[in-house]
Amino acid sequence: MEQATVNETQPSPEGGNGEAIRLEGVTKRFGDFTAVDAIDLSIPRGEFFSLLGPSGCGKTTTLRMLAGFEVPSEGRILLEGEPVEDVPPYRRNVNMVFQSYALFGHLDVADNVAFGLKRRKVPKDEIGRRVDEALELVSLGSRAKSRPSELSGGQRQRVALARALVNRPAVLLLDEPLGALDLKLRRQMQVELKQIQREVGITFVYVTHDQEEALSMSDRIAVMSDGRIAQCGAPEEVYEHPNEEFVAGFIGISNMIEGVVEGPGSVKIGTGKRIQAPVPADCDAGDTVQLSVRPEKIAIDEEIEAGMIEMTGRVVSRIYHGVNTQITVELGQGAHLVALEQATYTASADDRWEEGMEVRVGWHPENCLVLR
Amino acid sequence: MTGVPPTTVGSGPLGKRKAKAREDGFDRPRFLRVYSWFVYLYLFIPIAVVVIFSFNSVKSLQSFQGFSLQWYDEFLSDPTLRESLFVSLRIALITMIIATIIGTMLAIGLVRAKTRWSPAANVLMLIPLVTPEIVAGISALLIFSQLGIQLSFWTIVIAHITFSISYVTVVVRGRLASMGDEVEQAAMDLGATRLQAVRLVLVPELWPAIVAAGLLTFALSFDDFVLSFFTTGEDIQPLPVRIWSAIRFGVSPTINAIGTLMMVVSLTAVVAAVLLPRFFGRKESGIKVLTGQEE
Amino acid sequence: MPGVAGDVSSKGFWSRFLLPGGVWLLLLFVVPICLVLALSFGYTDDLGRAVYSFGLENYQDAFDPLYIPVLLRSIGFAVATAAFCLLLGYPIAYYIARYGGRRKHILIALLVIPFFVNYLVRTYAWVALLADEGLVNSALKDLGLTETGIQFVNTPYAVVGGLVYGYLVFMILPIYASLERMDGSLIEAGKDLFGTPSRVFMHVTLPQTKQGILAGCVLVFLPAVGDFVSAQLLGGPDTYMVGNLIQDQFFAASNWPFGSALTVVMMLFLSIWMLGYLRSAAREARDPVAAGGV
Amino acid sequence: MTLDPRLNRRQLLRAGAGGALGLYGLGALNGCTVERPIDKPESTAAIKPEIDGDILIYNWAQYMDPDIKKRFSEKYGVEVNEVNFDNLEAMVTKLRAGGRYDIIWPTPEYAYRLNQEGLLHRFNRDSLNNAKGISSFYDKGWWDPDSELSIPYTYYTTGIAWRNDVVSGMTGSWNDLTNPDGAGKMFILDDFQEAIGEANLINGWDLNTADPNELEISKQTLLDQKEYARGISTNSTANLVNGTAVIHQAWNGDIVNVRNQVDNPEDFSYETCEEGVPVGTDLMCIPITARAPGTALKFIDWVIQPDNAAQNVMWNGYPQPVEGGKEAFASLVKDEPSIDVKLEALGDGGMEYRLDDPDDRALWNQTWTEVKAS
Repeated sequence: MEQATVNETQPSPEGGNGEAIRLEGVTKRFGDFTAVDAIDLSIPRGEFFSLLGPSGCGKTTTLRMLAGFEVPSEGRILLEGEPVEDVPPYRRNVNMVFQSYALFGHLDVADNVAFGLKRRKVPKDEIGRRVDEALELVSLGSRAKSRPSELSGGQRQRVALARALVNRPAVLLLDEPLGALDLKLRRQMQVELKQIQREVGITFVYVTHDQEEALSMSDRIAVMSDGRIAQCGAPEEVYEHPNEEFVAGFIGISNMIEGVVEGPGSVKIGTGKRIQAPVPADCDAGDTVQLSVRPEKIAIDEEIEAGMIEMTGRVVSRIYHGVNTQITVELGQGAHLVALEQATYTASADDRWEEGMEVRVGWHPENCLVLR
Repeated sequence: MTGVPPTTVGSGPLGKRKAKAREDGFDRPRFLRVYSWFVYLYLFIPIAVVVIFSFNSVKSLQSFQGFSLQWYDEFLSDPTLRESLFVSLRIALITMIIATIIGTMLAIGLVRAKTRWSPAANVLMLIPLVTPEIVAGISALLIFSQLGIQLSFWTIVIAHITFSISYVTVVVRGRLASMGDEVEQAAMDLGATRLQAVRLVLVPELWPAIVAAGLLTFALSFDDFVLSFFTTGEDIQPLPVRIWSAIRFGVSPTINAIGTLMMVVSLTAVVAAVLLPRFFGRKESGIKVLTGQEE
Repeated sequence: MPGVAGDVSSKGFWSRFLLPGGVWLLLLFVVPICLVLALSFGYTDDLGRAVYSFGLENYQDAFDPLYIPVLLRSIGFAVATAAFCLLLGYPIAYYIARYGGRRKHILIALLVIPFFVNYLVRTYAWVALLADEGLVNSALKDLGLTETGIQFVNTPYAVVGGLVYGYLVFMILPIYASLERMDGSLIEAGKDLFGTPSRVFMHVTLPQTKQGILAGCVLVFLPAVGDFVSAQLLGGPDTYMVGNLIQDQFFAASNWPFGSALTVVMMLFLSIWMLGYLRSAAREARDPVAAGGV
Repeated sequence: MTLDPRLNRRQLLRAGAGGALGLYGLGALNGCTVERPIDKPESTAAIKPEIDGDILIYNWAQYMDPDIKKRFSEKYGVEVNEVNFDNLEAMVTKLRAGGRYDIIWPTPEYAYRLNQEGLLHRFNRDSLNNAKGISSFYDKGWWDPDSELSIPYTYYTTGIAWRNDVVSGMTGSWNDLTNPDGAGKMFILDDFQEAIGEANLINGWDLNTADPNELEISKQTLLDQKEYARGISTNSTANLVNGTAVIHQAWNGDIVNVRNQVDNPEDFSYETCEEGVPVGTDLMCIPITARAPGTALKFIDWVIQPDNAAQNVMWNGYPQPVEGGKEAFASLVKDEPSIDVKLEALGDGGMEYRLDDPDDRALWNQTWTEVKAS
């Protein structure tokens, strides 16, 4: 929690002009179960903000509280500086893109998009103009008269987006909007979504459990776990400097090696080897810690450079991914390391190591994180 | 049924149809098809008898002597029988409208409201479906007598509505449960109040199920005998009650004409239940709604 | 929690939808059934009018050795009806679900159509067909299969036949729905696991459609127990069912309190099945057909 | 899913709680009758045949030629609507439940009961144009000592109908019901009075005996007959026509209808029995709750007008004890005289069902229920 609040004070990379959303000690309980546990959060205007976490971590509940579908048990929600806990969803200047899209099957695409404007009693000709604009924005101008059931998954997703954006909300909430799409379409939509967000400049709050999606699209990410925010920061920061084991483990594959702090800058791991590592100041000798090294930071055999920490082990498996190969090395006594070896212009990633081979592995000390 | 990959079929005569599975044991399309044909035959022979003999030129159910419309003529020229037909239609229509409204609301409440009483309401709603009709008829007769309400057209309607609400609720609830609540939330998110969300989105989304449930109710009410029998009073009796009185003391082929006409009315309702949703631009058919297997 | 007018999940708003139906069913279904219960302790006065009271005489009469066989007979007929419906209905539901292809909906509609011909008229048509000098016997005689004709009507078989005909659709639809929901690949997987089709059927298909079968059986059994039309029109001297007994008490013998007591006894017999059904229906709340929708 | 998937006992109990509360309230009902008393008009003056509105008649099904109603409507410009009952007790039930009918068709016994309850209008027969044609048998009957409550509609005997091409050795006794030729193809009327009455006659009791010992023996007689029976049914016409029955306890009007419907009418015989011939009458009465008693009386007069009576007899096959009706029936049955009813020959008080005491009636009903249920 502490780290999260500290991170809040950092300016957004996009340099927003004020605060779109502020959560203060927001808690949501369902009976005995606490879904969201006293979170604080501040999201500047124009930011693409992601709530990332496994299912059940409270990210969707948080989003629903922003939309007004749930009332916080405690705490305050400020939207553009105004408290909105008591404001019903239909009077909040936020719009949501639902995971299921929740399109209205009895209306055609244009009427779906016009729904919000009609509720707000926008003049008829303006509705027409804005609907056309919104459909152009999501490249669906030609499908205005189609029924949602006649559209593909990706197209439905765009209609849902247009339907929300056409109202020019202060904040757009997206609840795993790409979850139902296949991988290729998903990648494509990620790019488009990001592009659209830049174009319209609206604050996006994006809920996802897909770390890759969050990393590639967001300006900032809040990683949630068990109803609290574990870490909040820019993608690079969260990826490169996870502040706890959960974050390191959840974002990307991470090697975790258990060890005991021997003294400043030195950790003894299970195999008995002492390793040089950036032990945080607040760790004392004797503390149990996890050493985290990203697979792509691990070098094997001839790739090892001077200054690396070196160990030996045996290749136990080799999984070919095309662009790279995932190699698992057993260091002994059940400690495993996963390394990703890129294919290069000279060699395929696959043919350099065989299972059972003795290899050396190594990494630069600064690529190793010590997590409690 | 999906996921049954086409495999080769041994026998040739199945040619016309795309047979999709191996023929062996119980799971043998040809055996099943013959069996099914017999069941269909069993179901339709009495219907055929009713229809054919309604055109018989003599008063016999044993031999068909020639084509004639005299039984229809006799039915239509008897003003009280004709009136009975209209009474049956009116009862069915009013039952359909009121039961559909109440039943749909109940379905919405059961799925959306989470109060202490919803499990109780849930049980309450299901009981009429498993109560023999004679019990419902008797209890309706008792309550009307007790309240000093004269048995009439309206007592029949009330009894029919009581029984029909559950059918509507079950059909609509199935559709509603498969829909999830995100659609109304989306409507509210877009600025619709709760009532607007119900009126502008929820009801239109449920419309095929509502239409199907309503027409089903219409057909059930139109054909109902037991409830009408117990609750009919001084007003003109609905047709099935007239049929019962007639059947117990010898019968004239007019019954066949009446039966045929009633079938036409009920079938119209059912066919409408199947086809109407298409006019609302839905892909799912009413049959799918009725048998509860859309999406 | 703050009282929030706009909370979408607010109980008050949706609860209001429960009100009309709940009140209606309470006042016009539950209260009347309580009246039946109350009257079952009553008696008939000198003018033949039913009077509420607190006597157990009607129950003593209802449990008279004379009436127990009537109740058992009704249950026997109803069980036989459910069994025949299952026997007739399962294969056809299976056929349509698995091999119906694009004609599925037409085939199902064809099954439902006879159900929409008035029950009385349908039953009466059976009388005409099966009478000693009816169409079926004439045909049999013409074919030389029988000399004197076969007595179909006024037998227990005819009553059960009429009931089967009346309620078959209630069996087919839930079974069809459960087969429809079943993943066809399970059968393929079953073929790998169990080999013979009959074993696949026993181990895969049947368990998967258990809910549908149960729902169908209950939905046929319950109305069949209370039926009085089939026994009246197709029955003989020894097919008197509890429905006839009750109906006679109300409209022929004018003994409403005794009729009410018989109704209560019948409902008690049926309540086990009803409760079982309600439990499974609540479990299958998402599935309208298993819950009784046609 | 928003629905609680489990239905536990507590929820069921809660569902039942409302019912339990209601039950508690029902304790207050103790001693109340189910039906509310009917609002009876103050005036009990005799009514007059004059058009005073549309009428609703409450009749047996298919018992009156629709053409007679239609021509009445056309002539007087009022509607004649009809509803049907399928037994008299049901009619009384509906009447007590407040049903407002203008004409009903009770038997003398029911007319007597209804009059005891004060439920029938009085009228003067002399005010009718066609009352003089009524058979003298219906003057001052026991049920209507001043001939001011009822007009007879039809009369009929109860006897045995049989197929003379199948059954031989009929003796003219009620014991013919157990003629071995008809075993398994015999029907008893589904009417507690006709059935018990026939058994009483066989045993030599009074037709209307209410002696429990005698009824017990009659019950045994009926149970013995049941061994021969194919069914218990009032649908004698159809049962005989479609060959299901070869011996049928029947009303004489039904045999007329049978003979009209078959190709071989000469094969169908009818006999009345030496132990006693129950004679029934369906009367026309005007309930006190009638909305248009004047029109009702006018319509009754219309029904017994000779030409209409004749037409109606030809239509429903039952004799009417009025001028025109008697002659028409005689012509219908001229080749089977046993079907005709000689009212005058029956003498005073003939064989009529009459159970005045409700307890006797209940005993008969109980006996019949036991016969059917065994």
